[in-house]
Amino acid sequence: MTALLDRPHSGADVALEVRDVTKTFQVARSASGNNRLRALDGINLTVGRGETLGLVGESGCGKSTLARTLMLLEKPDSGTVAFEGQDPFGLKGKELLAWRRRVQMVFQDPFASLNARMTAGEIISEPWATHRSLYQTAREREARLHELLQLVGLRPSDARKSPQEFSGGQRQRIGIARALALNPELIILDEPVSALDLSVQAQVLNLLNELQEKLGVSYIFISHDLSVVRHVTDRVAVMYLGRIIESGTTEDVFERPLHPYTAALMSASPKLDPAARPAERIVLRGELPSPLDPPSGCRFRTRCWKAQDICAQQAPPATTAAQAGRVHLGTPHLRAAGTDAAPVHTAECHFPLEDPQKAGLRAVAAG
Amino acid sequence: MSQTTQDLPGTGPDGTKKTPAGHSATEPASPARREAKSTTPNLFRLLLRDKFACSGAVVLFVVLLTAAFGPALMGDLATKQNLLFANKAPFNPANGWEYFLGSDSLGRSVLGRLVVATRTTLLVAVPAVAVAMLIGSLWGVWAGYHRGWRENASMRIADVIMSFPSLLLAVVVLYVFSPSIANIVLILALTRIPIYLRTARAESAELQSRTFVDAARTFGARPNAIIVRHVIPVVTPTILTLATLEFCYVMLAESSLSFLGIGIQPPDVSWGLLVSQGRQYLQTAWWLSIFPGLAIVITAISANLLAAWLRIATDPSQRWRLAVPGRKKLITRIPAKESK
Amino acid sequence: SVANSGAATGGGAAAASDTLRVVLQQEPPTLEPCESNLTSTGVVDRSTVTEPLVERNPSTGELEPKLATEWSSEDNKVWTFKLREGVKFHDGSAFTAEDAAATIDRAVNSKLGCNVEGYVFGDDDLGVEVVDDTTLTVTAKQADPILPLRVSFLEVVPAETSATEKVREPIGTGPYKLESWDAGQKITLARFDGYWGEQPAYAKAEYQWRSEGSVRAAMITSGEADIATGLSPEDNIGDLGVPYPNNETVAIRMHNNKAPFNDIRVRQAVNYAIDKEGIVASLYGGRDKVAAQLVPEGVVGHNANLSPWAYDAEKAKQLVAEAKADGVDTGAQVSLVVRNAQFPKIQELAQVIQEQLTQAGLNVKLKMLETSQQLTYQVRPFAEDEGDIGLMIQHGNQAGDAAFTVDQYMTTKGAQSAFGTAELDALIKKADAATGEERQKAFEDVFAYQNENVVQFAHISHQTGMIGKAATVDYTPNSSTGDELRVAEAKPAQ
Amino acid sequence: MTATIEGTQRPGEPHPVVLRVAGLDVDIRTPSGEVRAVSGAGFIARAGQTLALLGESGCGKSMTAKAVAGLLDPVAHVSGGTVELDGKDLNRMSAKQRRKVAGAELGIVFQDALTVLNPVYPVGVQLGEAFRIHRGLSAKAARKEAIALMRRVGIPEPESRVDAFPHQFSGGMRQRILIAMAVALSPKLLIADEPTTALDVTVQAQIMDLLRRLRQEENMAVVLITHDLAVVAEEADDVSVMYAGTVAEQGPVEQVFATPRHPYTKGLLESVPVDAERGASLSSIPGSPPELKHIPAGCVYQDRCPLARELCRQERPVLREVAPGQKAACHFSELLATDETLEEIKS
Amino acid sequence: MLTYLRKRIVSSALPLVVVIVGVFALARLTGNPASLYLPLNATDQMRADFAARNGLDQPLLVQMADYFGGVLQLDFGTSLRTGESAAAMALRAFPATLQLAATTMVIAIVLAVIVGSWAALKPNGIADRICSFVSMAAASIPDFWLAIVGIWVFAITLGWVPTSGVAGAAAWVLPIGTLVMRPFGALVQVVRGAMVSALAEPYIKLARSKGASQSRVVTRHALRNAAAPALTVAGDLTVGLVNGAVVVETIFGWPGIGKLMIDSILQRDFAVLQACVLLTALAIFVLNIVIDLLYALLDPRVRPASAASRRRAKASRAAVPAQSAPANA
Ligand SMILES: Nc1ncnc2c1ncn2[C@@H]1O[C@H](COP(=O)(O)OP(=O)(O)OP(=O)(O)O)[C@@H](O)[C@H]1O
Ligand SMILES: Nc1ncnc2c1ncn2[C@@H]1O[C@H](COP(=O)(O)OP(=O)(O)OP(=O)(O)O)[C@@H](O)[C@H]1O
Ligand SMILES: [Mg+2]
Ligand SMILES: [Mg+2]
Repeated sequence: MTALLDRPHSGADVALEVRDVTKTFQVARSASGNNRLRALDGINLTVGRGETLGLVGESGCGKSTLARTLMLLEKPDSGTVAFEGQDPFGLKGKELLAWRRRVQMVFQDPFASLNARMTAGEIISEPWATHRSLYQTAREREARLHELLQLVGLRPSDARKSPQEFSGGQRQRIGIARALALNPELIILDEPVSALDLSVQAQVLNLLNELQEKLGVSYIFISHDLSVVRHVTDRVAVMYLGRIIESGTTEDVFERPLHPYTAALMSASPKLDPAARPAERIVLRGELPSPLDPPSGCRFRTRCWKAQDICAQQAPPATTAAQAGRVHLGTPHLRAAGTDAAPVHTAECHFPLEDPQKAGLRAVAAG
Repeated sequence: MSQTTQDLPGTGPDGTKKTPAGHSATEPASPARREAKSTTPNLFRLLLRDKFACSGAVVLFVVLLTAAFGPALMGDLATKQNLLFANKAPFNPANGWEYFLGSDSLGRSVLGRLVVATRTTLLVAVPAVAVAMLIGSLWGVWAGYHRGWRENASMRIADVIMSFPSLLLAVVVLYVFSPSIANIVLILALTRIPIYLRTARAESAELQSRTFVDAARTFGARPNAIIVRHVIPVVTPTILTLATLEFCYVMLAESSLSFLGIGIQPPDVSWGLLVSQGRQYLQTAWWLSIFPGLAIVITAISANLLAAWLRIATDPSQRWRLAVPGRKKLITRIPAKESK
Repeated sequence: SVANSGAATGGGAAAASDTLRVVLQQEPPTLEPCESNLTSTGVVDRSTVTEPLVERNPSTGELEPKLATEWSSEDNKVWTFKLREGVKFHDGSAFTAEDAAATIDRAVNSKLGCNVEGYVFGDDDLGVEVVDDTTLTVTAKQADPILPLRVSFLEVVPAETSATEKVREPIGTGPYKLESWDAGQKITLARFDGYWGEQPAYAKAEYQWRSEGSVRAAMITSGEADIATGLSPEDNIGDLGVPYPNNETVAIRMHNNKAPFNDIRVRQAVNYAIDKEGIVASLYGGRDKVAAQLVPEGVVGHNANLSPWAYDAEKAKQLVAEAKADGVDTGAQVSLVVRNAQFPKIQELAQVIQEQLTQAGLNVKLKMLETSQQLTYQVRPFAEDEGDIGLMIQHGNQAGDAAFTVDQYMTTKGAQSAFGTAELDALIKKADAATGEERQKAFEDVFAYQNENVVQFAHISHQTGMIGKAATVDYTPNSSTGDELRVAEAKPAQ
Repeated sequence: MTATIEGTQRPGEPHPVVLRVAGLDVDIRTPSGEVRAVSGAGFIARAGQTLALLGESGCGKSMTAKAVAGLLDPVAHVSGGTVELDGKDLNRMSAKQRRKVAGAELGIVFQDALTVLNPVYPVGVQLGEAFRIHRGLSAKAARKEAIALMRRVGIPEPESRVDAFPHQFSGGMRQRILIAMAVALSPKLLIADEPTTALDVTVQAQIMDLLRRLRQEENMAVVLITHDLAVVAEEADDVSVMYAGTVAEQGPVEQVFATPRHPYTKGLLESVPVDAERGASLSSIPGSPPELKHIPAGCVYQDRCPLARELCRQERPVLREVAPGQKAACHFSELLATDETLEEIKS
Repeated sequence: MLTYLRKRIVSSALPLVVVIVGVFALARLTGNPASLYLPLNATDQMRADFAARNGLDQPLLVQMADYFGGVLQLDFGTSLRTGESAAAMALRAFPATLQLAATTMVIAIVLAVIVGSWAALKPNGIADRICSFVSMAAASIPDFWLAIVGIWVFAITLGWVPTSGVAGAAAWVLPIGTLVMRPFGALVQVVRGAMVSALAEPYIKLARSKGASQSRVVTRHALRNAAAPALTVAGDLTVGLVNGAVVVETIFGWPGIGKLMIDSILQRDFAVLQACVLLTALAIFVLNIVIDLLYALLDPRVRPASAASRRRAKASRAAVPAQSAPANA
């Protein structure tokens, strides 16, 4: 099986590289007698420095598992992870601690990820209890705490409050402040805004954006809210049943999806603006198949309207947009930045979709 | 960009037109508001509000004082025998205050003995509970946090202790060592460890899968640090509640050992021993066993009342129960007006 | 039985009158006849299920014929027993001299480890010879004037009884035979139709056991039992309690290998310091008798002339002070070793004595122990303690002869004797060999001597036992009731 | 209360009023005293139409829903107002009468689909329970009904899955089961509290589809609670925007979204990330809602409102008709009837 | 489930052996039984004979090997005290204890469920306070005292029941009445706690939304979910009873294993003690497995392998730490 090509918009500055990572869980035996759940199945990812990579996909497709694996909370069965050339799974002691400092995570659930019995200040300064060398004196820590609170839009007096006294959005900010406490270079954000309502969501997204601009942090941004993903990410990877089935620049993926699943996803996303709503919505039939017994060949074939016999027999190869007969358009602002090594738009599908614009042209021509 | 920082201090949304109320939503401005700001209400105040828990606390406090100072004040009274003044009934002012609760079969003051016994009882029950609690819960927390073989081995050890006859242990300790308070404490502590071990393990195993523990792991915090910071504070209220039930159990176990003749031995005296000794006079001198029995029951109920309260008071999702309905309304009643 | 207790709970008096229901303190471990000197076994066995050749009358102290009709000896060494004819065992077989001989061999000469062997007989074996079916001779190694008395402890079993294993359910010749034993619940005896003597009044005897005195008493008051043993005054039995002198004597046995008891004045002081009258009056309701020696009246050798030590706290203090002045470390700790629950109110008694000895200027520590531990202090080799030892003993002379007391408690090497003197040993030896009046006199001297010159003991009291007895039963307890409850003597009240 | 809604019956109209809530107050007990979580809320829901309750997290949407259904936690209680279902005031009913209504005339889908099902009973038993309670069916008959229901909400192979336990279903399936349970007896009113928040878009689309179908088939009135503006825009006929326990604005969806007349609604609409603005900073409403303990006198939105004046600090605005069919609780709603953003209006 | 059972049995067998070895060794620490079984003035020869006859002259390890050799052939030794087979004595006493324990627990559980649920309906209300008082008092009265007062009042004064013994149903009343107090008291607390949290669970509201009546909500929906913690505590309490209700058995002359065990301990009757402990440990072992099975029966989610995912689900929804798991005794 050919690996899905994936590289950041600027080939030189690779922060994180994930190759063929597979993770299985032992679970209760299913009807078919299988008890190994493949949550991740050969994941390939690259994140560039200062880049935001979006990760979207149906619930249960393995997004959080990937995030947890990258944070060393789960041990992959196979595959490699390299952050700035270093394999964290081989690290020990001091080196591991140093690595931990550089990669941090904001958890999916702002309620569960904060200990209700600690104050906000304690939560945010907790990492320093482990990384003692970072700020030696209590005064330094105090100063940094205030700085962090300010950075995420809380006030110094909030440090004494406990999580229950904050609204969901404020809690999420505490989580972000905690992740920032160690000045990391990569932050994995697992659905950082899904628990938040619109106005708070806007606050958090703005904050993230600002931090990236100021500090050059890289993000992996996991979400199922497509409008948000579209808003914040540079590139997007679409996951389905433990595999990345499509990846490319945000604009490519959103505007010109190659994979039918991506197209369905885009089409299902509700739109505020009636004009933006697709005339005909693709509603997928059926549920996500059980990851314990994934379909043979293409995983999506059970719900795909384009499926044919070959889909059941062969796993689809990775297809680039060019191979699919697409004109590569690239992203305007990247072109402006003068990079020529533009990221590749690929998908795993036997029958990649046509370019909607071309299809539109053809329709016009036919009409 | 300016949008992002709008609610940072100093860059209020209304720029120049900064009014106290508009200053912020989170920072209360008026003094009255500031006072109410602390949303984790003072525990002591909450305690005063619950009449039952409060009286429980008072009783326990009195018991503690008695244990601390009683023996010094009434030690002699408790041992002074007077065979001619045996088994005098209580509540007879003619006998003097020393014999207000009557006298025992050797003419000693029941009051004095009860007071002196308080210390022994607490010296047995408190350390036994404390030792079992500390060992059992730390062990359980550790086992539950690490899971795997450590958990399994610990649970099997708990099984062993649970199915071991504690009476044999009592006899062994009494035989190999000597009957002393310390040894009784040892037996009672040892045999009660599994109770805490199991409870702490279950909670800890549940906690270690929580996201905030994962978060701590991502900073590289060591397991012991996580246990201290995240697991123990959450497990503590449950363990404390359990400990009060155990406190009652231990007092009873001690009295059962006395009954079987392998517990506290005279001339030491504990409530349990007093009940046990007094039982043969039940028909002739009821006060000998009733008063110490009452002491046990009242202390146990008090400890339980306090524990029940503590459990609620330390649980953010239950704390509202301590509010007396309709006591105080924090509802702003402003007549709405239609305006143009 | 169910019917009985059912009826009993209803009325109380309407107990079925053909069954005598007895409630004991504990279940007999076995009914092995060769262990019937153990109270818990003997109380059921002796003279009820099994019978000895000779039996001592607890009231008169005289030996009376049982399975032997006559006995005699020329030299106190070889004793000839004439056996009763027409006696049948419960299994129908006839009782012969073979059985009697086998019984003695089994209990005294075997490796069975019978309790009577050590208790009643010394280390030496007995020669046994069957002369004919009804004649038996027993030969002692040395002259033994009380051999028939010793033989009265041997309950006769058939010759076929195993000599290598103890039996739980014996076959005897007694008026009752074992009908059933619901282990843990009750033992039922049934009248033995083939009994050689007078048929007992009750067709059945049923034994249960409860360790709490108040429960045993309650069973009498509620009509669930007819006789309850081992009661104490606090058990609230009221009029149904029948007291009786029970041969038990309570005393403190002092060791003399350490200070302060190594000084006789201190041991005397202990005797003065204990207010025996007070104890008897307030703790034991005045029923016990203040003791001056280890055996009560009625035991051969009891010295009626000895009077108890007076209670004189001043004198006690003074004696201690004197000893102290002479360099005796009277402040050294003394352990007052007491067996838990050995007899009613032992805890109270121990605390009173501790208090009174403390008043006299001694440093007494109370040590309440369970049986097995206490035995390490009671029997040689004695357990060592951090200080000197005063052991509370309760001694019962079931045999009615002082020899059984003094050999154990007063000789220099006696199993339960802390110390002795050569003179006393000599006196004892002489008394053991004596007979008749002379024997009585010799033991009297022994007791007098110990009180004056040895002072190993501080005697407290001769105890009184109490049984509970339903009004429907006619039974009079005697000094041996606690050890052998002869249910055959009980009759329904008129 | 003046803040009631007339909700006049338009004769001959196919959408009669099913639910009429007026002046609803809900108080919560806290250790420091009672606070008001919902204050004078009022709205109406019509048969065959969807009313959306919109508002940010913690503004009292679920509380209102539970108060209407009579299922408040013991910590909270209704302290005023009327809830009329088909003309009958639910708050005046005895507990027994209310139980008759519950399930049969009023169905509710709770917010947390993942935990709300009883973990120890098969879904079939739970689905059939309403039939057993209200129709007295036998266990067997109820099971049949459960299978039919499962089929109706699109659960494949209902015969084999009827005996499965909740944990054996995915989130989307559980949500469907909950909806099935709520509509089992074809109630007149269905309250759906954030039925899709936990789900991804493809499943969300399926669920919305299902709700729409059920509403049309049964001519049910649906109260849809959500904080997703896009969902409201797509699914609802009318919308009630809530803020800090009060209704800030209400009216037909298109009208409200096109011309919001309350600064809060306007602020919300402005903070939606719109595709075109990628990478740029989003507009957001600064600050956070007032704590329930410290609800200010005057307008509840004053602390965050760019338009707040002295009047707003002293008088609480009532909900009033600001345009035909559209109501808002703002002293200055007239200022908002323009295309400018709030920032522009303010300056 | 079967694999799980098998694993559980294997992993619990070792503790069983440890218990027996421990009892074996500890019992021998309590001194030589000879002085209890031989006359006080027994000679050294008699003592040596006694030791040889009972194998007490061997080194401890040899004794232990002998013992386990015997156990493998189902020979558990003979009692020093009665000369009977130790196994027979233990087996005879055990049913009496089991009957007592089972009846007591059934009554305690039924009562506690009723009282505890009632108290949980209005936490901190009057009923709750009364229940908490009553249950705590019940749990803290010394049992022997209660037993003696019970005899005094009900057997002697009122004459309703026999004082003691095992004859007839009426004889069960007092021992069970005495024994039931502590489990009842402890269980009320647990059931109440579990019911309070179960009644606060969202599925209760779901049931109410279907129009379920209060009694249906309590009995059908809350109780079964509240059962698990109560089951744990009930298990621990049963273990206590199985290990012998010594005091009650002693007072009421109940021929159970507790009395047998304490007698064997005090009488240094090692073989019987070991047989008793083996039996009770075995029973406790079975009890634990039964409880595990009951968990699975009560809660379909409890399958060994799915435990992990359940925890995840629970953790992810908990906004506040789940403090509801009530304490036990
Ligand atoms: N510890 C675990 N044990 C067993 N299965 C697990 C475990 N963790 C995750 N899984 C399974 O792995 C799959 C992927 O789960 P994951 O949480 O990564 O999904 P997700 O994409 O993050 O979903 P969501 O959008 O709901 O957060 C799921 O089927 C889940 O049930
Ligand atoms: N048990 C409770 N104790 C105290 N306050 C509560 C409790 N339940 C709810 N509240 C408060 O009541 C207010 C309204 O809550 P409600 O659940 O109705 O909000 P919501 O609008 O449904 O929010 P969400 O969108 O997050 O579901 C909130 O401020 C909340 O903090
Ligand atoms: Mg996830
Ligand atoms: Mg809600």
